[in-house]
Amino acid sequence: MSEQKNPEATQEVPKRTSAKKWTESARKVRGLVRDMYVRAFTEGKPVAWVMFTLVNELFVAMDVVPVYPENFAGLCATKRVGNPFIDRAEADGFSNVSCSYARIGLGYAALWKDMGEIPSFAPDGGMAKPIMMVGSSLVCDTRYKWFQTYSRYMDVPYYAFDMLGPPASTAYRPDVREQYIKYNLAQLQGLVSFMEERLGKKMDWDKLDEIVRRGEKTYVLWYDAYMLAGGAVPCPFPAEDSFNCFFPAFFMMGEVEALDFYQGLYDEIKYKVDNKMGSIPEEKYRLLWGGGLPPWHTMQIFNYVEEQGAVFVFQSTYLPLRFADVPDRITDPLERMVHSRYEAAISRAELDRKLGLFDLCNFVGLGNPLLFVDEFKVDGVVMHWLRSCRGTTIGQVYQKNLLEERTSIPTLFLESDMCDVRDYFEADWKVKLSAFLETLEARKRAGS
Amino acid sequence: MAFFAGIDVGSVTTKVVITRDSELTAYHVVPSGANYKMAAQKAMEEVLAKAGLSLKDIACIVATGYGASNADFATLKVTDISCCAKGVNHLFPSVRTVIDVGGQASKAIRVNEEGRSTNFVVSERCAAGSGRFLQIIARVLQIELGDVGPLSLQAKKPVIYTTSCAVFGESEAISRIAEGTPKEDILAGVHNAMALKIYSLISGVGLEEECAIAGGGALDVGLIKRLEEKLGVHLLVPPQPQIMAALGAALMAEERSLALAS
Amino acid sequence: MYFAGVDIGSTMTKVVIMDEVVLACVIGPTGAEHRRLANKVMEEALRQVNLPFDEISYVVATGYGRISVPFADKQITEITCHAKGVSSLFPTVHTAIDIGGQDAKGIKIADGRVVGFVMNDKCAAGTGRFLEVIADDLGLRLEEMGELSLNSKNRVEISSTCTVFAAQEVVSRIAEGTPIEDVLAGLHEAIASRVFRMVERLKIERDVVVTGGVAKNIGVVKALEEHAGFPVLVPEEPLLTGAVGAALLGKELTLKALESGRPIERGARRLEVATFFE
Amino acid sequence: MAKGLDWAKRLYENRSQRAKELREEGKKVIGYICAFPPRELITAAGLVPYRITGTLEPIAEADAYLETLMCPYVRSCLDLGIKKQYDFVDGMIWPHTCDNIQKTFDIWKHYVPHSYFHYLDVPHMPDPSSFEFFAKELDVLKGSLEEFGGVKITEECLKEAIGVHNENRALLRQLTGLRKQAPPLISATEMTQVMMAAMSIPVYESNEMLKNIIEEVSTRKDGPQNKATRLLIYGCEIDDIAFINLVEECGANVVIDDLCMGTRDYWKDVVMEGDPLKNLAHRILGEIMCPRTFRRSRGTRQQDLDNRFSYIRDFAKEFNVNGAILYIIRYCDTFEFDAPEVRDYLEEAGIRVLHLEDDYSLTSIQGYKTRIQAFLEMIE
Ligand SMILES: Nc1ncnc2c1ncn2[C@@H]1O[C@H](COP(=O)(O)OP(=O)(O)O)[C@@H](O)[C@H]1O
Ligand SMILES: Nc1ncnc2c1ncn2[C@@H]1O[C@H](COP(=O)(O)OP(=O)(O)O)[C@@H](O)[C@H]1O
Ligand code: SF4
Ligand code: SF4
Ligand code: SF4
Repeated sequence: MSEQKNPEATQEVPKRTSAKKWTESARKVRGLVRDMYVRAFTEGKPVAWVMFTLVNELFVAMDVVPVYPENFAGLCATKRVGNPFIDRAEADGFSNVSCSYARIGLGYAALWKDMGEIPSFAPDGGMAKPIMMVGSSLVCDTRYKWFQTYSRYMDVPYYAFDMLGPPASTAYRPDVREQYIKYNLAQLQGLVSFMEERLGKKMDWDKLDEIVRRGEKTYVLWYDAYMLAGGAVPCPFPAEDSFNCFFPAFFMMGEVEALDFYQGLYDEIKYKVDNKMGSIPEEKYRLLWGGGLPPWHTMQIFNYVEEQGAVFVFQSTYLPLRFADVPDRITDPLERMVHSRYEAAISRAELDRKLGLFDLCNFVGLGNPLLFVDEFKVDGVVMHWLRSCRGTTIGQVYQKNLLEERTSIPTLFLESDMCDVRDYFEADWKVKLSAFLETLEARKRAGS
Repeated sequence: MAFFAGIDVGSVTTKVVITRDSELTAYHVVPSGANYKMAAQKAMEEVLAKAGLSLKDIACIVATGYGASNADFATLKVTDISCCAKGVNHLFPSVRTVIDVGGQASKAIRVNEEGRSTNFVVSERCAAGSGRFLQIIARVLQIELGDVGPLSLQAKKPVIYTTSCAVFGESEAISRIAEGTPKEDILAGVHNAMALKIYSLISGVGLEEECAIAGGGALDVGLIKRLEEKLGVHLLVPPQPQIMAALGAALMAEERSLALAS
Repeated sequence: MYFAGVDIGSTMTKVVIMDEVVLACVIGPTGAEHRRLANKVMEEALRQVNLPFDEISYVVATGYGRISVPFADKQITEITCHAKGVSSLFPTVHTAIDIGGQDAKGIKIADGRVVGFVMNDKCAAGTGRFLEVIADDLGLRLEEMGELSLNSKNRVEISSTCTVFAAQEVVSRIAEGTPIEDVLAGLHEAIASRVFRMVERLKIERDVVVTGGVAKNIGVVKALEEHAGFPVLVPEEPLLTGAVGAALLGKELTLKALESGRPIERGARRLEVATFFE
Repeated sequence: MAKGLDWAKRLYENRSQRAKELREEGKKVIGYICAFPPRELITAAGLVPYRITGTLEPIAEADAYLETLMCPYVRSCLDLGIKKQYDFVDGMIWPHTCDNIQKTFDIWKHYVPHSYFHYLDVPHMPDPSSFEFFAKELDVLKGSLEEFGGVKITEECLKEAIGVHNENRALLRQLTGLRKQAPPLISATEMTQVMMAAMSIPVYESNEMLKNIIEEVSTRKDGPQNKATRLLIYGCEIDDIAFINLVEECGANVVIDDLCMGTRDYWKDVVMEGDPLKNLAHRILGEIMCPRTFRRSRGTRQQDLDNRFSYIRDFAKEFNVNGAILYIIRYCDTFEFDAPEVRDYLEEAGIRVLHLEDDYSLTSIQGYKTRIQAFLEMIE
């Protein structure tokens, strides 16, 4: 069935779409987000629209304010103001199954052009006009195609680059490593040249070096904080909070504030773990958010689950990268960036191999949930099928099949979209979640 | 000895079951109609009359189904997924997969030896794969629901629908009749279309050897045959498939009371 | 010379006979068993103008059931016919929205010609069938739904998209005591927003004309206007535009052929029962 | 043995027949998906390349392994794989063309047993570093094929294979040329059958068949059908005659295509001089005009669009078309993002466009009749 959009889903914002925030750190994120958009208007620095690709450090080093349309789309969804943008993009012929981040991003530019000014309902003042756009092929096809189409609405030079991930099955081989690192490095160099040309200034390599090394520290703290929280009983840091707290890692990497943020987060989690402080009073079921972006339009659904004694102790969508130490002999900061990202991919691939998944080429890290259900004492896995995101949806059934082959943990699929509220049906979600918790209850009793 | 009740307020029919010692005492089915509250009330009253009991003889009532919240006399609400698993397990302890074809949705449920659902999938929000489609077609063909199955079994050349929408499927059936297509071929076409939808649904939970079918759709032998063909397994059918969720609900009520008592 | 247009829709069969002006128009049901009896509607129209069938120079069939009409000379899709019909009535039209029983369409028109179109015929939500099903369940007449809904003060939201489930939702809403006008207003808005969003792909330009049976429903028309932000035009008899367009196209073809001295391409037409399947 | 178009038609109706025979004779068959894997290497290793496709029949088995919210074409391919329809294939080469193909590879590998699998990474960018990377990937593929085939692929035999495949492409272009006149000497339905047949037999046989067909078709006095309207079809995969046939039945001649199993696959040759792997890399990454490969442009929007789409406009001019149909498979992201641009670009050039987003199924295709007819009426 293809034509089942709910036509009359309202644009009215329900009383609350966001979830309650349990951690102090998560509460700070909203301010950081707002800052990103406001700075782009007020600081007078050049602005770039960027696809998240693990290269934020370059923008920090070049003194550019990066704005991430992906994040903006999520923000619009949280405020339930995304659909006018979506409608506008669809009116131009973009498919209703194209990434809703892209539809919001394109619709924003289109409405801006139509009206001659930024639509007043754009949250946080909207995205400031960029002088360049940067996209990449990392994660999914949308991420290099989408920006290519922006020229319909605005005349901004666009650069796309490859950041290829090695096949998990051969990633550990030295020749494969060399081939990938060489290519990814060349691609990053291409990006730097483009930025230099656009900005009319040279990269300050020493400054970049400092930023990259700060970033490395930040990645470690991010990883440690998340992993510490995942294993803790009771859960001190539920998934709805970690869906917030990836923001600095994705969109502010290299900045001092990001480092401080994760230090703060780590300390807070450590304190809560040490004092056995859980986010809900009685933790009956521990859930894993096993795949798919969250429903930005209705994050309070997490609270619905919590009211019934269940908590999402971890989400494996925005998984922190495990950065192995980059050897000191590598002094070129670009090279350091490429190396650390390659190592992170390898460490996920190694984990897959450890779980006996030798053959995987493209699902690097597919084994993660298998590991998490074990290490984080998870009772059930919930995954989210997104109508408009192939990137994080393909593979969920495969993952479920693997879970079934190797564990007895049940899986629930929920369906909607990360932004398009027309694809979300609250009553369905509630019934499915309740039935799932009943299932878990049954298994508990059967087991005991 | 106390009695227990389960009430399943479905989108098409409301079913009540009274049990005692995990044995069926009485059951009753009424159409849900437009007013679920009234239907729930009526079903309850009538089943009590049938059993010669009054409400205060019932120790605990569990409500389930699409309109469960309308049974305000119930002690507890449980989803129809868990209840259906429970009910089927009671009759067929060895069954591990349950297909439920109701009025509004089709479901596939995995059941463990305890009668608990361990996994499930529910069909999309489109009437094309639900029992409602059958009802609609039966109405336009002017045949009783009960005759749908037997008639469909006689089909020689099932039609292939050019639309998957239940509403347009209805119009298409009308034109087919006008063209002189035999009713059985139209029905078999509908059954084929539904079986395909349900089949892909089951793929989502995986099919285990022992498989049962419940819900009103299980009253339809035509659908069962097409499904069996597609799935390549034999389907177990309870004598009253429609009341499985209500039965499960009653059993849950018992269980619940026992747990409280101990 | 006389020309006829036959529009066999999913719900209604419409026949128009004209020479310089429209001489006769008959609207009969397509639905249920009447489906194949399009010839009866034709005969009725002939009776009105008192002409034998052979006097008709050219017959164009259009609509959902155009495919096997044994008494037509040519089949032309309802999109082209609607555009023709609409622009003959409203020369200023640029966008036509047609909501019939089985589909909803948007047509972009320039100088009386189709320059683009969109169409939905996969799902009954957002078509006239949606309203028919609901009217049937509520025991209302289609004619009264529009007016009734205008009294609504507090439009409800229909949460089901599917026609079948929406119908059920509506029935239980009413059983709960929600005023019927509020429910109807919600339904009309549901159709309007669905259709409007689809037609927007064409970049809606004024003037906008709404046709098809659903254009008779003032509630849907008002809801469409709300979306558009300006008034739309509705023909006096919105059901007939397709048939009028068909007749006009037949006339054009004939005149062109006569002018150039070419023979008129004709079907071997017989005034008998039409079939629906090829 | 059937000849010419009949030969193609029979193969189209029973695509795997020849591959199965060859396998009986002890040959090994390598399945590949999409236009990106270099068939030249497969041929050079003494193996038989066979293009994997789907079917317009309803998908059932694959739903237990793949989400229903993704490209129905790949889902259908996997469905056939799970149903053991590709049992005669010994090995598989899957390229990284789109997310759907890339990710399905692992699932295929897990659930469909073949004795050989190779994943070919393909960069998305057209930079010198990308070509270098890709040539290296091709080298890795060469090594793995050598191992599987138990042969050494010398430069000489690779060049020979390239030559034969170039000839294959040249023949296809020659045949396509016969569609230029009015009426076209070969119908699009026939052409689709030829394409599908050509991709299911060894290239030597394919060449023989094509020569045969060209001979047959050139002697035709008139095309099989003469329609007023000449159309171009642009899109992703069309591997069945159903859609093309419907368009032709509605009263148009489809005279040229830009499809993955059409001209996109054979319009450009591999250069013969120099390093064959580099040349292969250059053809695949540089010359196959697929939206999945990024095309850099530092110029104006117009230059960018020309760079990406002018070849389609040129086809339209050269083959004298009156309109174009964009046939886009739903959930195919790369094509979905380009579609509005292609539409506007062609409209701008005076070519009317019908944009269809399809579910890749027989039922959905049949539903387009009114749309196609209305489109033809619109451009007449
Ligand atoms: N006698 C019958 N023969 C065949 N099918 C029937 C019969 N009675 C009901 N059904 C089917 O059962 C469906 C209702 O199933 P039910 O389980 O009662 O649904 P719900 O729980 O949603 O009310 C109807 O839509 C119809 O298709
Ligand atoms: N008098 C009326 N008032 C309101 N709606 C009407 C009226 N008559 C018909 N309709 C609506 O119009 C639809 C039929 O429109 P029509 O254009 O004739 O469709 P088709 O061309 O498919 O037969 C019906 O489904 C119904 O919803
Ligand atoms: S991963 Fe999903 S949400 Fe992100 S850009 Fe790709 S398609 Fe869009
Ligand atoms: S296609 Fe038909 S049955 Fe399905 S949602 Fe639409 S109206 Fe309902
Ligand atoms: S149709 Fe598109 S998404 Fe599907 S396999 Fe082809 S390129 Fe990939």
